[in-house]
Amino acid sequence: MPGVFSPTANILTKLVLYTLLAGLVTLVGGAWFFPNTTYATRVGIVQPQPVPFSHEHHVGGLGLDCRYCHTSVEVSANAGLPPTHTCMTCHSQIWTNAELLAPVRQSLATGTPIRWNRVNALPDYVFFNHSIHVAKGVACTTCHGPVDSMPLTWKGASLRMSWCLDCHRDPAPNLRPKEAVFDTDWKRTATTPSGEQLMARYHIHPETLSDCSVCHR
Amino acid sequence: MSAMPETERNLTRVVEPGVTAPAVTAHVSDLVLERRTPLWWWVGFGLSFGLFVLFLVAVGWLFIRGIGIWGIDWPIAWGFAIGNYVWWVGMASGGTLISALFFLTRSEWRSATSRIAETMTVFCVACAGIMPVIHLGRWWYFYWLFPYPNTMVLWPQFRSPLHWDFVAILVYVAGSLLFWYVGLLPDFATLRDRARRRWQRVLYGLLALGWQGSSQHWRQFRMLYGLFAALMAPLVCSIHSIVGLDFAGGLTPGWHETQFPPYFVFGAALSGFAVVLMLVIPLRRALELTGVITQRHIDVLARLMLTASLLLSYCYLIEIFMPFYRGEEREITVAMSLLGGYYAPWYWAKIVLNSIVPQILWVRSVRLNRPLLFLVALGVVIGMWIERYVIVVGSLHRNHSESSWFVFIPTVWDWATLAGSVGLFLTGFFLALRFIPMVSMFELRELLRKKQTEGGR
Amino acid sequence: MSVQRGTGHSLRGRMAAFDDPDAMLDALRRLRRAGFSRLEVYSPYAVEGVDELLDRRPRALPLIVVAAGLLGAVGGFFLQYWGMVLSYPLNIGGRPLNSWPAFGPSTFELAALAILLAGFLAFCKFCRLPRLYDPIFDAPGFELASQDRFLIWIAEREGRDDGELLQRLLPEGEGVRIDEVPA
Amino acid sequence: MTAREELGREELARHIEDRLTGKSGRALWRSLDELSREPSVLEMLRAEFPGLPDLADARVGRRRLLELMGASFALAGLSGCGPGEASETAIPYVTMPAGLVPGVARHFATAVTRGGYADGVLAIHQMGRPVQLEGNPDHPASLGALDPIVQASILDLYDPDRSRTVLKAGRTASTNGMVKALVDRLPALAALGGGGLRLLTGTVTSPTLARQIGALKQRFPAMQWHRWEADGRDMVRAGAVLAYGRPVDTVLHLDRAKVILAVESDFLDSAPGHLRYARDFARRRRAAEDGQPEEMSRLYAVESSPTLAGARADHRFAVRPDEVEAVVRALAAELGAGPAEWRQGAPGWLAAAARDLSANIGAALVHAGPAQPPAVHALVHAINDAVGAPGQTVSRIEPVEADPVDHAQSVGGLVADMAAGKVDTLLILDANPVFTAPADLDFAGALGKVPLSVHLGAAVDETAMLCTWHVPEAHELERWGDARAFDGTVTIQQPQVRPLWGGWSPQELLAVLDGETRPDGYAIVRQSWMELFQSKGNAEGLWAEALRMGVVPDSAAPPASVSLLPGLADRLPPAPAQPKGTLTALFRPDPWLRDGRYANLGWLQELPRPFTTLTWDNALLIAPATAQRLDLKNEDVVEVNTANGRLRAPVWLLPGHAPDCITLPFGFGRRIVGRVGRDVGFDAFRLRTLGNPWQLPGVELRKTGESLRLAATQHHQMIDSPDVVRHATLDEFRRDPGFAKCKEPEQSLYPDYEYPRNAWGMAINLNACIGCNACTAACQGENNIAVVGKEEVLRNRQMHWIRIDTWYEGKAEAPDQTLFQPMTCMHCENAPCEVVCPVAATMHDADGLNVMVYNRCVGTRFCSNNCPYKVRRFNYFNYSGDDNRLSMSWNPDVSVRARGVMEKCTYCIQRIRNARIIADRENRPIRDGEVKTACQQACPAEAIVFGDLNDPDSAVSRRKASPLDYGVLSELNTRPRTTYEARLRNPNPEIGEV
Repeated sequence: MPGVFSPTANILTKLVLYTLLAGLVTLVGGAWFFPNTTYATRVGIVQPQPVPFSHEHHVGGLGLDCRYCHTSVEVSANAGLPPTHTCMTCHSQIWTNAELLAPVRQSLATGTPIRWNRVNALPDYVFFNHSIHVAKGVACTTCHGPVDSMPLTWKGASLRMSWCLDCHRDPAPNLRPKEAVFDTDWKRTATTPSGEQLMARYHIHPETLSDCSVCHR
Repeated sequence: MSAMPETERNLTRVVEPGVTAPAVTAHVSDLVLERRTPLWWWVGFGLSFGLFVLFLVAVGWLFIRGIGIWGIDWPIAWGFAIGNYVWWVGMASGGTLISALFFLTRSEWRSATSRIAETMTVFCVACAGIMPVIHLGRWWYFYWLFPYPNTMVLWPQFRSPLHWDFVAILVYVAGSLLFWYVGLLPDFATLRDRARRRWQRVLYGLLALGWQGSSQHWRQFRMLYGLFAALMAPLVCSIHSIVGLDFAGGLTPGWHETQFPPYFVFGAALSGFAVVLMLVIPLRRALELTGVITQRHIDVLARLMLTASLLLSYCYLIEIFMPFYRGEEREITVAMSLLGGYYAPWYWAKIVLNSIVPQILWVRSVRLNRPLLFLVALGVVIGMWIERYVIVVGSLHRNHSESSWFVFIPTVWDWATLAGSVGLFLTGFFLALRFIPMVSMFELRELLRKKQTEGGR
Repeated sequence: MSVQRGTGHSLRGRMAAFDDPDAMLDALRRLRRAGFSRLEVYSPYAVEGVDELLDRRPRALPLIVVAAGLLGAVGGFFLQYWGMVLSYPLNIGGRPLNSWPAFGPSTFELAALAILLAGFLAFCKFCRLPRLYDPIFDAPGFELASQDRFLIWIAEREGRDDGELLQRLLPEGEGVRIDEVPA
Repeated sequence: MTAREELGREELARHIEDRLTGKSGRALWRSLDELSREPSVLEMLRAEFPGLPDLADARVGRRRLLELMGASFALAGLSGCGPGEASETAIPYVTMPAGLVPGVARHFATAVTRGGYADGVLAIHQMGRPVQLEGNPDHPASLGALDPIVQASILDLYDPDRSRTVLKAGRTASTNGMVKALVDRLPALAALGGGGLRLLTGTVTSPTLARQIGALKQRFPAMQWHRWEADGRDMVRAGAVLAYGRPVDTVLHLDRAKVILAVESDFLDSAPGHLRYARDFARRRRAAEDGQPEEMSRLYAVESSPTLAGARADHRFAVRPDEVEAVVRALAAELGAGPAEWRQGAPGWLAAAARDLSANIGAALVHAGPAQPPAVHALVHAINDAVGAPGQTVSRIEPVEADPVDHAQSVGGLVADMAAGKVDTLLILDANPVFTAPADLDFAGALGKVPLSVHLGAAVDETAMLCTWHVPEAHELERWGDARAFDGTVTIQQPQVRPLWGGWSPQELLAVLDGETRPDGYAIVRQSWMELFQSKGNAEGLWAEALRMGVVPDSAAPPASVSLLPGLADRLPPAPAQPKGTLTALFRPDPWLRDGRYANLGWLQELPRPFTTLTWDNALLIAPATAQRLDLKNEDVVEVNTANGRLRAPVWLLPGHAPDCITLPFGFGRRIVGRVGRDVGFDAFRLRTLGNPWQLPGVELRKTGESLRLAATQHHQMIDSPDVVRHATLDEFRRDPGFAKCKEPEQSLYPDYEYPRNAWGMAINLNACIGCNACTAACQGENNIAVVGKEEVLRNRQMHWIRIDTWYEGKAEAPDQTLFQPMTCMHCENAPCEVVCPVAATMHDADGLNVMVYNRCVGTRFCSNNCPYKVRRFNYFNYSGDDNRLSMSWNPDVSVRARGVMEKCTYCIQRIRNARIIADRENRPIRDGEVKTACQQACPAEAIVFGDLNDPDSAVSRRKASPLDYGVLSELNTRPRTTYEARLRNPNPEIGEV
């Protein structure tokens, strides 16, 4: 009685085994790398907005301070989104008839807020506080990226827990004098205090910063 | 080989006279390959499958609603599921102990029963493995117990006895499956070579992986099987020790006992032997294996059960003795509540079923009385479930915080999950009966050869 | 039949089948004495003495398994050490970061896992499994090797016709049957 | 309206509810906004609130709502979606409200009333809406603390079952129609001088309301103002009248009292000012550990039904109701305030107690509860006079209640007139007499004879359904108003949020009788006060200051100079006698539901009642010995047979209850109520009559053979091991100050962790704790703790993070002592829970907190099993999601826990973190007292102190330095951060242990 399988069975077996192995490797590798892709993190991906607001123009060009619109960033967990009113302080004077700004005017006229599409978002169980970061010399651009050169806003960082922890464990490289946190053009110079000096000056203790309770409660 | 000879009263023979290797091979493989599926199988499978469906319903509802459908409460946050888990994993030990431990001791009686026992182990472990997962409040995150790199940079908490347990059950599942499968390879080859239907040849051909039975194969096989056996024996002890540590690692009075690791090993062995006995007694008739699974086998299993029962009884004694010896007030409270409290009926039931009733096995005629033996084993299996139930629930209900003292009242879903898990086991086992040779044919050939040479001398 | 069913090595030779392991061992001994070296035995169970006669000793598997066990233990411990001490040190219940006694059980289990997996893989490797097709399966009567027959395969020796020699060494009627293995 | 419209509306309503309720986290605020722009919803809003000034105003309302909600979206703008999602929107304000900083909590002072009396509160606003109430430290009745009922009023505000629309004969109707109906009636009423016009209210302390009614009386001289407060103080008032000839209020000064005798007194439970009393009392009780044991007060209690004061008493005497008066008479006689023959048959301890009182002239006081008959109150006044209490430990003030009358007489008269057809127009303001009025009056029957009845109520209740019109009442947190506290201090109530469902204030509805069709509550209240303020100068400034402070300065009631009328002994009504062989039923308000008005508040339904720990049910309370005599056990259902009728009630054995009497708590058994309060308990009002409002003799019980499962939260209350809750007498303490200390394991295999920055810890003083459950309620509100319902409590799955363990020492029939012990997470340094978690969902942080990370929890529950204190709670079901409370009522600073997650006390980590961030921003350490946990904040007795153990001067460190300090179960080497100060008793050495 001849054997059950023909010689191709061996090739098939190998094929199946190697495919399974390759699939496994791909899966594991994919699971490893996928979270770091921009597709997953949305870093650098522009969100469509009802009004094509350009930070590049307002911040980079006109030199508006971040706090002009994001008023509560120094005192609150939330940086705050500008009310329509804030837009209209200028745009009742300039570009008063621009087609682009129609939704803003409409918002003021009808009292309906503008609905922006969110760019930076955290899950519900993460409690982030802007004010403390700003107070300790973490600049806007450190997390939000080069906002002054964003014609339309995109996400500046992955906002992953691992990304948060990188800085919470070793804040020094990301610190700057807190006078400069809103300066989008800031560059480290020879006279700039080092990150370690800033940590001492601002009483930053990384050994307490990776506690779960810092962000979760 | 339907007329397998049998000598009812002989307790020394592991093989009845007149049984030959070819006959065993033919009979065992014909059971799988040729026999028409008997009626008892359909009936048994049907009932089992019904219970299995019950399991699916219970677990489905559990997944939809949450574990609140069970009776667990505060302070008794563990209930049936953990008890069931310990119970199943305990019974699973039977197969491993018989296959691995008694392989190492070269016990002759092991050969004919090892396959039944191992198959039982595999499905018991499956039932056991499911329990801790479904008992999680958020079972869909069970994979967080795996140490894998993640964007949260988080790891499991390796100090937790539960994590030890998780690792242990994982390894035990892998070990039981591999041990079982490796042992099946030569038999699958036999089936492949004996099968006449194409699907059978393909199926068993695939399962046999191309086993040739060459001396090279046999050499590696014996080496690996020996190694596995040498590993599985401590592994089975380790898993039950770790299960014991699940409790002993806690502060809860009644759990915080240094004797728990061996206690759980003995308990596991007792239930393991009992369930093997429960399977062997009917199966040797149903599968007409009386020639190779003899009264000797049953006697040995009964003696093992008695031994394990004695070991466990010692632990029971210590369990009550230690609190009073140490004078620890809260431990005494638990002990007293076991002896005379809300769970006392359960406690005494376990004592009767696990410690007292098995003592009749001292009597030879009882060991020869298979129906009675079956009942004793059934009692032990039930008693062992009760033991775990009492450990889990009885201790928690008299914990350190008197103001939280409360009782556990199981719901219909608790019972459904328990009954359903029996269905899961039986469904798997019945399917195995149909597709897997229930006696290790190559081992019997070896055994018969050994008997032959011994007889020849 | 000269067409091989596609594997690299040739199995051309003869297959001697025995009903009895002792006869097979006997024959094997004779064959060895007669100078046959390329021999293989196929049997329904491991027959004591064959390995000695074929002069084979398994050594690699235990070594691999021991190495795997050590590796599993060290790797397992390090995994726990990494997670609890190096990667994300947390104060868990006031216990030290390196709670090595608590890492013990998992270390043992992971070593066992490594042994299990490495052992099985090495076994497959040494047995060249899975190997669903092998020309030997086509050998006449080979299917009985997994049941109750004991086979000795005797490789055809280059440029020699051993037919007669074999007939002498393994006389039929002693429960021996000799078949040509083609290819 | 056609049936189809009705259906459509129901569907819409369901749609809205689906969208708004059951949502958790931030998603739900977004829904509200989305809803507010759906045309169908707008349409419905318009239909629902036809009374809104006009459609444009409706839009203004919507915009205002949006503005309030908008802040929450700003928060959402910074957080929100996970990876790969971009569907969420961020919605800013159109115009930012002045002073609002999104994400920063703001506090606004106002007051919430209970039985008419104000408790000053601070409403904590998050994102433009109030999310929590705390006591106003500047308010004399609160001093920063709050009781559970007032705390729960925030839940009341967001109760989705509140009345949302005007009803006419129980069917939706327009506000305009209601206003028109009233206004149209005015000329006819005016013609009669107000004859036939009747007003029914509860206890009114609001000066504005009093002013309005006064003005109305001038316009309608024949109008009558009736009062009915089911849980009222008629007896107290009558007692004062009996003693002094006119009503006066009594204010206690427990801080000055060395010896106190409480006659079933509610001064710790619910009396107006009880929060302040608790603080004063507790300070005196903590004297010993502050090194002044001689300052510790001594409390005697004589009572039939247990009270918190009784539980805290050094000598507690459970006596039958008829004996109470005898005891008080005998006491009066001992102290020379009554004839000597009253001494006959007095118990032996009485003379000793009397000697104690008279030895402390000027530092003694006696207080009787509102259920005691007028004679007892009058005698208590006489005794207080005799022990020199006036001006020292008690002060008499002019009544706080506006125009005090006897409520029973008042409502009796009203019903008689109604039945006689003399009532033409009846306004019922914030009262539910159909449910609460004495059963023998048949208020409902009489109401049918009133041609025009208008009911103003926060919910559709029994009265609303029987009145011609029902008007939704604006919540106290939604409206302008004013109210007075126990000492008369006025708080001007300012709205914290626009009325969620429209709604009228009583002031506004009354103004309709002045012919105003669009009354403005703000103007009405302001008018009351501007006159006064103008007389003091800078009126606007004073107005603003009064609002900011939450009290109107110098508004306390003036002292009343009264003296005992002679011949009291002769004027006393005869003492009651108990018929032999029968029981006396005592009617007492449920401690949380009071007269039933809070029946729809899940927090209160599930808050364990003191002593019984019962939730979701009332029960017939009975002494164990009496129950044994009657062969009754817990949960037996009995039939209560009285001369006034019968009802069926489950039995609960209450240690310390007086024999031969039963307590029937009322406030349960509401028939028309929201979803939470439906089918809960039995209605004891059905047996309560005008003549016997508090006790009814001649009651018989008959076993029915049935039983009803009752959801208690503590099933084992007898102390078995004395370790957990430690106590001693003052003398024992003097002999051995360290009696509470126990040997703790000192050696450890492991090196210690160090907590260099802060080491948070808590000290709970058992000498201060009065067992009032305020901490439990505060924690529930602060930490978004779910309500689970009776079925789940029956399975012991309640979620409270802090519980009050109640212990009885001695015999169950007559416990020697009742001890309360708040139990919450001990934040053990060697936490057993943490080690067993396989996913590190619970661990220590750098400050030594035992932290729980909900989003990491997989739900093995091993931590709970391994917690020796059993303070961890598990979400067996999706409790938060199943809760129908409005989503915006959750505290946005705290995660709402999902199904399958363990939770527990976090020491209010959100408050610690907030303080940490503020301190870090300012580069300074957190100051002592800067972080107050919610339980600490609410505790009226200052029993709970929280702070930094690293700071030796912190309040908590000083507490822990007390020799009384001990750790519960610390022999397990858990090293709890929460420790307790052992309880001391100060018994009178002349009185042997009873």
